[in-house]
Parts: sequence; structure tokens; C-alpha cells
Amino acid sequence: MTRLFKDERLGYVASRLLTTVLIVFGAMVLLFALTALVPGDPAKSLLGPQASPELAKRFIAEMGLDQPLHVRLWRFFGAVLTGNLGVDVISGKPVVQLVASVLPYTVILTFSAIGLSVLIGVPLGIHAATHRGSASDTILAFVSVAFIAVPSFVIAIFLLLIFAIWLDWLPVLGTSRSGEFLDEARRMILPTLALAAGWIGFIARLVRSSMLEVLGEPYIRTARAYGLSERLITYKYALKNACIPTIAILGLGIGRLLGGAVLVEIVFARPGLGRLVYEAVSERNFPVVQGAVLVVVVLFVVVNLIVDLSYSAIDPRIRRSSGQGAGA
Amino acid sequence: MNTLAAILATLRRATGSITGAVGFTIFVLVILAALFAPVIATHDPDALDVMNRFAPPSAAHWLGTDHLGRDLFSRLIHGATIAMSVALSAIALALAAGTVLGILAAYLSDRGERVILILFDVIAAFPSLVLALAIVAVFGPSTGVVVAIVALTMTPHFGRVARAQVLTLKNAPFLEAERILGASGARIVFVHLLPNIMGPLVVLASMDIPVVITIEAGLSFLGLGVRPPLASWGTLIQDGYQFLSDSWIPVVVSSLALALATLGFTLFGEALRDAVDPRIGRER
Amino acid sequence: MAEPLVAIRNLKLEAGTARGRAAILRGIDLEIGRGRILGLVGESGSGKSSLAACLIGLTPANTSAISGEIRFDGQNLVGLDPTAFARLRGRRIAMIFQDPMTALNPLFTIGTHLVDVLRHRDPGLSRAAALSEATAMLVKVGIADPEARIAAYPHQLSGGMRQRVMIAMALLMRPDLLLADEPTTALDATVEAQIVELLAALRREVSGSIVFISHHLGLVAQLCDDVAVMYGGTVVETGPVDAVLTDPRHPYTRALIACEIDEDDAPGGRLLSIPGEVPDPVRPMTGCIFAPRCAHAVETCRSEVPELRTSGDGRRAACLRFEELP
Amino acid sequence: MSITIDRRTFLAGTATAALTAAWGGPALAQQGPRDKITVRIDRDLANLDPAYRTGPWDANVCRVVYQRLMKQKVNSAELELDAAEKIDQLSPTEIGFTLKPGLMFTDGYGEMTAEDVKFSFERMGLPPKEGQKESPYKADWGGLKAVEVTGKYTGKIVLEKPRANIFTTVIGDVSGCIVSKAAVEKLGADYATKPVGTGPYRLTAIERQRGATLTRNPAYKGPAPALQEIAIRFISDPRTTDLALRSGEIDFAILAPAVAEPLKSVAGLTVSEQPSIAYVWLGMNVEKGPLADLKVRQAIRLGLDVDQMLAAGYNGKAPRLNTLLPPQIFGHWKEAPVYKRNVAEAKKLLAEAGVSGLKLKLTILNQPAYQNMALVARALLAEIGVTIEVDAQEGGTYWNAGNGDSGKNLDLFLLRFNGKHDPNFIMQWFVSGQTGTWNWQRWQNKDYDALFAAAAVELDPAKRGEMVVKAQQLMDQSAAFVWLTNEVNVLVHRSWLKPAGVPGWLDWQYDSWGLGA
Repeated sequence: MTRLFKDERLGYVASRLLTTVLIVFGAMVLLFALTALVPGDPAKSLLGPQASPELAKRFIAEMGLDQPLHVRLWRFFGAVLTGNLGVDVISGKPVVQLVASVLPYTVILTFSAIGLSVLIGVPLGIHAATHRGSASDTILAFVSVAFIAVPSFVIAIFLLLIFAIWLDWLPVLGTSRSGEFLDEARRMILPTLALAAGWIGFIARLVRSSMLEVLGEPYIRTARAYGLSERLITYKYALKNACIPTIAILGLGIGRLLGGAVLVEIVFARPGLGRLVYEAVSERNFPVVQGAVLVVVVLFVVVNLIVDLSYSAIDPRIRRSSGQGAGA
Repeated sequence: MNTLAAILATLRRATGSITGAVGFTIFVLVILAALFAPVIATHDPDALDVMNRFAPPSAAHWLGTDHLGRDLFSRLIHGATIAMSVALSAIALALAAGTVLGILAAYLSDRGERVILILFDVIAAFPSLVLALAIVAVFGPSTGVVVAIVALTMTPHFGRVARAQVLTLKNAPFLEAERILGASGARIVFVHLLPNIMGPLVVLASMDIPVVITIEAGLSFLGLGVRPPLASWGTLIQDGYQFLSDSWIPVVVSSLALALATLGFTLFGEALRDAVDPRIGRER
Repeated sequence: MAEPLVAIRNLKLEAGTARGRAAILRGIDLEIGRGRILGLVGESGSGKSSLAACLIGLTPANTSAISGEIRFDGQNLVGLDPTAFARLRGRRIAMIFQDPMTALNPLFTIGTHLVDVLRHRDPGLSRAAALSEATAMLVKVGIADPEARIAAYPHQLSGGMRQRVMIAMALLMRPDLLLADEPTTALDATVEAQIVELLAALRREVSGSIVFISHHLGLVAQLCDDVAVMYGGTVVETGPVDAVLTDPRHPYTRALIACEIDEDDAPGGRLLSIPGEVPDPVRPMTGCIFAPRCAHAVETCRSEVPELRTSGDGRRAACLRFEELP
Repeated sequence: MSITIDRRTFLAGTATAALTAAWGGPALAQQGPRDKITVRIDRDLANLDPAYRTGPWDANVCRVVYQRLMKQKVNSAELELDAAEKIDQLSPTEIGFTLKPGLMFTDGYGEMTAEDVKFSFERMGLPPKEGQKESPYKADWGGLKAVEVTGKYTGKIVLEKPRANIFTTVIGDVSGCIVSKAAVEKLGADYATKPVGTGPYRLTAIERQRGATLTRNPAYKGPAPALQEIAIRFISDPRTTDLALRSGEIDFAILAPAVAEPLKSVAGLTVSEQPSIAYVWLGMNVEKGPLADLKVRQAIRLGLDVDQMLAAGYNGKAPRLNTLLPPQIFGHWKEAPVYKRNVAEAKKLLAEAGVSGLKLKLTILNQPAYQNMALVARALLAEIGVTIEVDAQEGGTYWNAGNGDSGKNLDLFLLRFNGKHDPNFIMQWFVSGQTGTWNWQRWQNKDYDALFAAAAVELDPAKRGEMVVKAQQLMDQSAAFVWLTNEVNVLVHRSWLKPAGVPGWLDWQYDSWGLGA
């Protein structure tokens, strides 16, 4: 199919897009299959104690649960494509609205966690790579593995105990009552740290190893042979190359963070997609589970697509455009 | 025996560094605790003594007791059994499924390969804890569901590596020779392919153990994992956290146990990887 | 004769390897005359590139010991503090590398490479001025359409062009000493010829001396004033190119010339026609380093280390028996 | 989401906030009384339309946003007039009412009239019109024939047959909230989060998972409530709630005794225990295998030690319950037997029944109190030779466990139902017709059903009381129920805050909350 495109880059983008669409469709089928497998009577579990049989019957018809599977799958696809993720059986509101109201919280939390881990992890990794074998390098090696190994909910608990209770520096709850910006930002510190801790370690290690690899490359020797300062070599020449694997990892990172966010959101009583899914699971609120999980998947897949495509912004070797290559 | 010698040599290389040695020590301790929990534990982990709740550490209860007066040390030790059995069974499942799918992908037609790869991508598109929540929503929580979920989320990982390994081996001269000599497909797969791709996969599996332990602990922390009275480390942390105001010991000790185990497994797994082939599993 | 630009005395370099300490350079004595081009020839592993690395102060990470003396314009480079050495690099000493494919950073344009180098030499230079100087230099090294090339990334250029860029980079600095480490090895034959022609033509541009490392005697003969033949971490023979090549004194130099005639482009420069193995750097040297492979070796050759002795007008050779040999 | 920020201000803000935090941060907990408070609820507000409310958390907001014809007095289950000026029982099936004039709906929806009353009651109690969803609380209004409007402020509620609990559980409770007909018709589904009422508070903000804000309604005709603003925060995790109480971020919460106990030592917090009207019991499926034998059920009842179970489940803080109706409820059976554990007798009963090596599953909700009680029950029953497997299920699965055919597989289970101040309301789940729905015991007793039906229409309290007690005795004889507790609600709040609620503390009266000295 690449042949269809004269421009290789365009072909790459197109095939990535196609894969992304296929993945999202696959995820939809999987989600649909899951909810179609629900044991027991969905109406009873959703409508609660006072549900009369007539109500249950109408509910089933309303949800289209009396239709054959393929019809339901077809309808599900159609609905999702028109932006309809179904109706929350408890509040009667469209799932899209629910998801939209909590999505910003999760997005802000995950992205600030990613941002923080890059902000801290990258300098740590550079330091370790340029001071290879030093005491700080060894300490960092242990600390970063420890950060990676400890689950974020454990870190969340300890951050809460230390900073909110013992030291009383920061609030317990992850969102403010007023929605005032400064207060809101203050309340994000602990959740962000809890979520980012593992990634700080992860990125530090990744940057360290790719920096070490890059620093051994011939072009770095060239830069040295021309007397360029170590600073310029490290931060300009080597860092850009070392960034490529780091960026690749960030895409996957979003997925991990979205998962970790569930627990962090619960511990800090912060609104978010993860908590929405968790609570919907406890209530067996399937339309919400289905809709919210689908949004998480789409978010994840789209971020990965963007990450993949953004390599080309950094690495000119992918940014091939016709007519520029030339012979000697 | 040759393989044994090779394994021992790899182990020696892996434990050569400080981090590797520390990791290996923790690894052995956790495995021992998991295997011999009934012998090591000083009490029945489920024996209640409500009158003696939150007892401080003592000669009778090394780490004190929890909110129902159960012996914390014994519960932690038994927690290792649960963590390890969930981790090992999930990884074994994922390893088996991943290897089969990976080999299939490498040998199937283009279309078949694409289907399998897209399937991997679809599964990998769900953050594992989120997929776990969705599945628990349908089937309800139980140890079996936890194992199944973790196995499912790990399968693409093994599958991709297995496929890549097979692709590099597929046209190797010794396989060509076998094929020309008329060896059956099964013989090629079982005698030649599997032994050759297993090394990296096993290393990968060892690196995945801490990931599995973390997912299981997270689910149990949410009350969606292992069922009581079985005590997973995640459950112990949740219990300890809920009764934090009564005693800080349970939550701290059980968090430490979980953290130490995952730390040890991570260190050991990485040392093992570096000893076998530093390029495996770098993307994780 | 005027004081040489570089005078190397008893330079030894050791490196830690998995098999133990390896002697990479085993006591080099060599001089590089001002304004002259010295050809450094020898097989792979003879220590040519390590010698160049010592000269530019970029010895590999596994270097365990370095001793002796390298006098560069009166200043000893051995044991020089790294910042001082960094100041020399890119101002007075420059280097062109073997593989132009990997010697340029793939993520930066040609322009960035050249401008950064220029600004290191002259920190006050504006980017625009640096760019125009760089463009001018690209023209000099024979790159057509320099404005377009300067915005190009390395992968968009051919190997020959990249080597021209490397040469431009080196010339931009107007170094006193230019090290060229097999600059043509990675290129195909026609391009190689072009580059050698370019280097020959550019001699005038370089006010200083050039060390041209090659395993290819023909190129050395074409380009160089002097030659030093290396074997197993030692210099076995040195002198003016014409004299050494027409009348080699050391049996190794002779063998080398014989090979060159046999097969013009021995890949990797391995002298397959000389029986025996390249010396193992881990083994200590007890006699003449070449003795195990030398057809003329006698008992003393194996027990006595030969000095580099004067063997003619401006020539020296490290052979106990060069007077006796036919 | 109420905050919008771009990346730059966000980063700047984080940095500033980090500095502020390191420097000590602003004082979080204002020590003195405040007329703006924050209250924790443990489930998210979902629907504030009284007809579609999802639980007490929604209902408590409805109570103060809307008015009812009658409402409970402060800290009491007794009723007083609210929106009605006058209420008359015209006949056993007819109730006349006269509204106070000048009750204004918020947001400009005008004055409350008898039309609004008719609309509010009929939309819940009568079959829904085309395109409308049936109210899950339709049963509350069971037997409603119509509401007749007789004047601007007057009307008549007409029932098909007499109902003893029409005031306590319907007219005076949340299902009796009067909504604005115009607003409901205009807003449609949005009404769920934009309630329009005449009550003492207005809903001024609501956001999923964050909670809501109630602000004093200046147009309210009654006495102005003491608190200007009540922020309702949804925090599911009890530990987070505990920490937020300590840090001063919330001012009121109801917690389980085990979590609340240590808070007694925190300065500035008051912890008080209030018996609840939610009732918890261990039930047995009388159709399942050996459990069909009365002796086996009696043996299990004797094998358990309720006090010990309560010690594990509620730190021993919850009152023991010995019959269906808690003491606060009309019709409570005071003389109900208090069973003492008797291992010998239990073993004897099992032997008589010819049962040995009995293995049973105990199905519970996966929450700490039930898990702890279940584990104790498991240990206790092991001593009489009954092996218990505890099956802790998460909400969704658990609440389905008694449904239809899957209910036939239940053995033992722990259940907790919310009560109301009316015996019939509580008794309704145990009639034969509830088998396969909420009668998980599958216990079917004609006499009980008859007593239940008779009590529902009996307007003479003395006679009604007798029937209710008799029904409870039947339950006792079945030995299918081991009553455990009517729970305790532990209120934790700032000492200067004086919360108010209907006894049982399921129903909060935000409008009567006050500030102490």
C-alpha cells in the first residue's frame, strides 16, 4: 500500500493511521465482547431493588439487549462513530458528558507527571552518564530501580503520610473546593509526584544508557576532535540523539500512567477517568465502563501515534522528502 | 551437563555486579518464603485473635498483629506464596500463548501475520490496569481472573519477541540444512526453534515478574484481586492503610515487603538480561 | 633542519583488555617536520590510529597508562590537563576520520557542524559570518551548490561529499597539525582518487603539517613528504618517502611494498602474503617485534630489541641486520 | 471543569505552588466556626431529580433544595408542616392539602401551585407517559389514584386503598418533594443536575466526582439556615476521609467505628455514635440442601456468637440487633430472644439432623466490616463442624447474588438493607413475592405475607403494632435469620459544627445544621 504514495513519508503516516484505526476498532470489538459476556441479568443489576418487571423489560429494549449480537455490535459501532457512547444507567446522562467532565483531570495529571519525570529524569540521566561509575551514578542506579519497582499507590500512600500529615505542608485531597488555580496546582503536587516517581527513575536510566551509547559514537569523537566544549557536546550533540529512544518510551509511558492514575486518583480523591472506570466497575455500570475505557484506549493510541510521527520532527532520517538527496 | 553449565555460568555473570547480587539474594529469599511459607510462618495466617488486635512486635508475633489479631509476619510470608503463584502462573500462560502466536506470526502468510500483530496491538492498547478493571467488571474478582488478565496483557510482549527471534533464526543455515534433509515442521519447531528462542524469552519472563506482582497488588489493593481470607500483599497494604490510625506497622511492613520483592526481581531480571543479551526488552 | 613541529620520544600506551594489559604503542620515536606531510603506514592494529589518538588527546576509554613525551611546538602533550588539550583541539590540531558516514551527527545540518566549529575557534563570530565563511570553504573543497548543502543533513549527502565536508571542517580551523586517519578507506576507488587529489591541491591551504594515515603505500607516495612504517606498536622505519619506498631497509617495509604491488587493494590492509600472525599486544616484547615473521631473523633478533638507527640521509630503521641484508 | 489553564501558566503555577508549599503553605484549617463548610459523602451525587435519585446522598440534597408538604422536625422522625399550610385526612383514601402562598421556585420559575404538587406526585406514582422513564421509586407512591387540583393552592391526594405509612414514607419524605413542573418540562434530562425547588438551599455547583455546592436560598420563606454554603465532597476512600478530617479539609463525615475511633483524640473534632436504622443479618437459604432442615439452621444460629462478630466488624461499637425492626422503629419487638452461643447444643442439633461434614459458602460484599465478620463466623462455625468458604464479591456481582435462579445457589450470606421509619417499608423485602429478588432466604410464609398486607392498611397504631410484632416472631421461628446489628453511624465533625439528622442518620437535615459556641 506504500506504493500508492510517491512520498515515503506520506506513506508512513498513512500506514500508521490505518493501523491506529484498526487498533481502535479491535479495541471496540473486545470491549463489546466483554459486555456481551456479562453473566446474570443486566437489567436487574443496573436498576436496583425497586425495579418492576415491566421497567426491566423496557430497559432491555431501550438498551437493545434483546437484539442478536451482530446487530448490537453494528449499532455499537455506529453509535460510537457518531460520538455516542451510550447513556449512564444511573444518572441517565450521556456517557460522553461524564467522560468529558473528568477527562481534563486525567489528562492534566498524566501529562504533568510525564512532564515532571522528563524535567527531573533527563538531567539525572545525563549526570549519571557523564559521571559514569561515580558514587552518584551508583546511588542513582539503585534509587531509580527502587522508584521503578515500587507501585505508585504505595508511593502515594507514603507521600500522603509524610507531606500531608506529618509535615502538614500539602493538602490531602487532590482537588480543591473552589477550583481556584493556585490551590488546584498545590493539590496536584502530591498526585503528580506519586504518579511520576517511577517514571523519573525510568527516564533517568533510559537517558543514561542511551547517552552512554551516543557518547561512544564516532560523531561525538568528531565533535571532541574539533575541540567543542563538553557542555556543548553533551547538551547539544549527544542529548538530541539520546532523546529519540526516550521519546519512543514516553508513548508507552502514557499507557502505564493512565493505569497508575486509577489508584492515585482514588487515594487522593481526585476526579478522573481511572476513578470513573473503577466506580463504574463497582456499580456494574457497563455503558460507563465501556465508554470510559474506550476513551482511555483512544487517548493512549492517539498519543502513541503522535509520538511516532513526532520522531520525524527530531530525526531527519525519517523526514525523507523527495528531491533532496544528492550524490557526490 | 551442558545446559546446566551454561545456566550456571550465566548466573555467575548476572550476580557479578552489586545490583545483580542484591537482586539475586532477594529473589532467592522470596522464592524460599513462597515455597516454604507453612514452615517459615510462625502462625496460621488466618488464625483470628480479635482480642489481641494491633499487638506490637514481640517474641510471639515478630511483626505484631493486624486488625483482626492475625500474625503479620506469617501473613507476609504467605503473601509471597500468593504473589509468586499468581506471577508464575500468569507468566507461564503468557509465555506459552505468546510463543505459539509469535511462531505462528513468523510462519504464517502476510495476512495471518498482520492479524496476529494487530491483535497484539489491540491488547497492548489497553493500559493493563484499565483492561483489568473492565474484565473484573464482567467476571467479578477472583484469583483466576487476575491470572487470566495478567496473562492476557503480557501475551503481546512475549509474542512480539518470540516472532522477532524466530524471524532471525528462520533462514539460519542450520535450519535450511534440516529442511533440505526433510525434517518435519514439528521437529524444526520443537528441536531447533524453541530451544533457541527460549533463552531471551525466559529472561524477559523474569523481568516481567515484578510487573505482574505490581498489577496483582494494585488490583488487590482495590479489592478486585485475590479474595479474603487469602492475603496478597496488596490486600495487606489496603488493610494496613485502612487501620493506619491504630498502628502504622502493618502498612509500612507490607509496603516494604512488596517494594523489596519487586526491587529484587527487577535488579535480578536486569542483571540476567545483561548477562544474556543486553538488547532484550530494552523498550520496557 | 629547523626544530620539528612534533617530536615524539619513547611514547608508550597501554590499555586494559579482557585478556590483560595490552601494549598498544611500545615506545614510539618520531618527528613531524613543520609544513611537511607525514605518511603513517602499517597493517590494522599496528598502532597508527592509536598514535593519532595520542596526538589529539582522545585516547580510548580503556587506556590504562600513557608515558613518554610528545612535544608539540615545545609543549608536552602527554599528561596535559584536559581543558588545555581541548583548547588545542580545534584551534591548532584537527582531525579527519576514516568513516565519513558516522563521523557526522545525523541529527544536525552540515551548517550547524561547520558553524559550531568556527565559533569554537573564534567565539566572537556571528552566525551569519560563520555561515558565509563555511560556504566559501565548501566551494574550496569542491562542493557544488554549497548554499543547499549547508542546510542538508549528513544522510542526504554521499560519502565522498561528507568527506569533503570533513575536510572543509578541518581547513576552517587553519590547524598547525592536521591528522587524517585513513580518510579514503571507506570510499570507493574513484571517489578516493578525487579526495586524494583534493588533499594534494589543498596543501597550500594548510599552513601546518599533516599526518596522513593509510595502509595504502601508493597514496602515501603520491601525497606525502615523509613516511613512517609502523608494526606492532613500534615504528620500524622512517624517512623521506622517495628514499624509503625505492630503497626500503627494514624487511617489513620490503614485505609491505611487495604486497602493495601484488594486490592493490588488500581489504583491511592485512598482509596475507607474509606468513605468520600479527603480534599479540598482550605478549611482552623480548626481541625484534617482527622477528617471528621475518625471513631474515637470526638468534639475536629474538633476544635483543632493535633501536631505531640512522640508516641513511634523514632515514632510520629498527633492524639489527639492515646493513647485512641484500 | 471549572479551571482552564494553558501550559505556561500551569508550569508557572506548579513552581509557585511548590515554593509556597515548601515555605509552609497557607493555614488549611481555620480553627474557628465558619458558615461555609465541607461535608464528605461516600457515593457520588448522580441525580438530583427526586423521582430518579440514586440513593441517600442524592436524597439529602433533595431534602433541602425542595420543599415537601410535610417534613421531619429537627433531629426527629416526627413530621411537621412544610410547604403545606394545612393537611387534612378527608377519608381513609383522601388527603386534602393547602399550600402556603408565595413559595417561589429558584431561577425564575415562579410560584409553587397545586399544579406542581400534582405533577410531582403523579410523575412518580402513575404509569409514565410515552417517552418518559419510570421512576425507580414508583412503589413509594403505590396505590396513588390521582392528585386532584381544587384551587391555586389546594388539592386532594386520592388513594386506591388506605395506607398507614403514606405520611412517614411518602408525603413527608423525599418522594414527596415538590418540583417545578415548568422547569422539569423545560430542562428534560438536564434537570438531574439543575434542580429547581423552593427549599432553603440552592444547588450552585455540581461536578462529577468532585461533588456539589449548596448555597443559602435568599428567596426561601422559612427561617434562614445557619450555614451560608455547604460544599459536598465525594470521597470514596475512608482513609482519605480520615486524613482530610485531620488536615482540616473537610468538616463532617460519617465513618465506620473502626476508622472513626482514633479520631477521638484529634483536637477540635467531635466523634459521636448514632445508632442507625440500617439492619444487617446473616441469612440462610431455606431451600438449599441441608439448610432446608430447621435444625441445621438453628444449629448455625447457636454456633455463631453475634457479639464476637460485631467486635470484629465494628470494633464492638455497633448495637446488637435481635429482631428485624431496630428499636427506633415503630413495632420493634422488645422481647425478642437474645441467642447465646452454645456449641454443645448446636452440635446436638446437627447430629439430630443427621448432618456431618457440612460445607457452606458465605457470600458477602467485599467491604472490611463484612469480611471481618465473615472471617469470625468461619472460625466459630468450624468449631461446630461446619466448614465455611467466604466468597467476598464486589458490588455488582454481590447485589445480583439472590436474583432469579442464581439465588437458588446461595447458602449463607450477610446482607445489609437501609431502613425507614416505617415497619412496612422494612418488612416488604421478606414477603413470598420477593423470592428471587430481595428475599434471598427464599423463606415463604403465608401468615407473614398476610400480616404484612394487613399492617399496611391498618390505621390504628395499636393493632398495627401487634401485627408487626407477630410477623417478627414468625421470622424468628424460621431460624433463617441471624440478626446482627442495626449498625452505628459515627459522626465525626468540627466541634463547633452542630449537624442535624433524622434518627438513624441516613437522612441529613442540612438546613438545620448550626454553629455551636
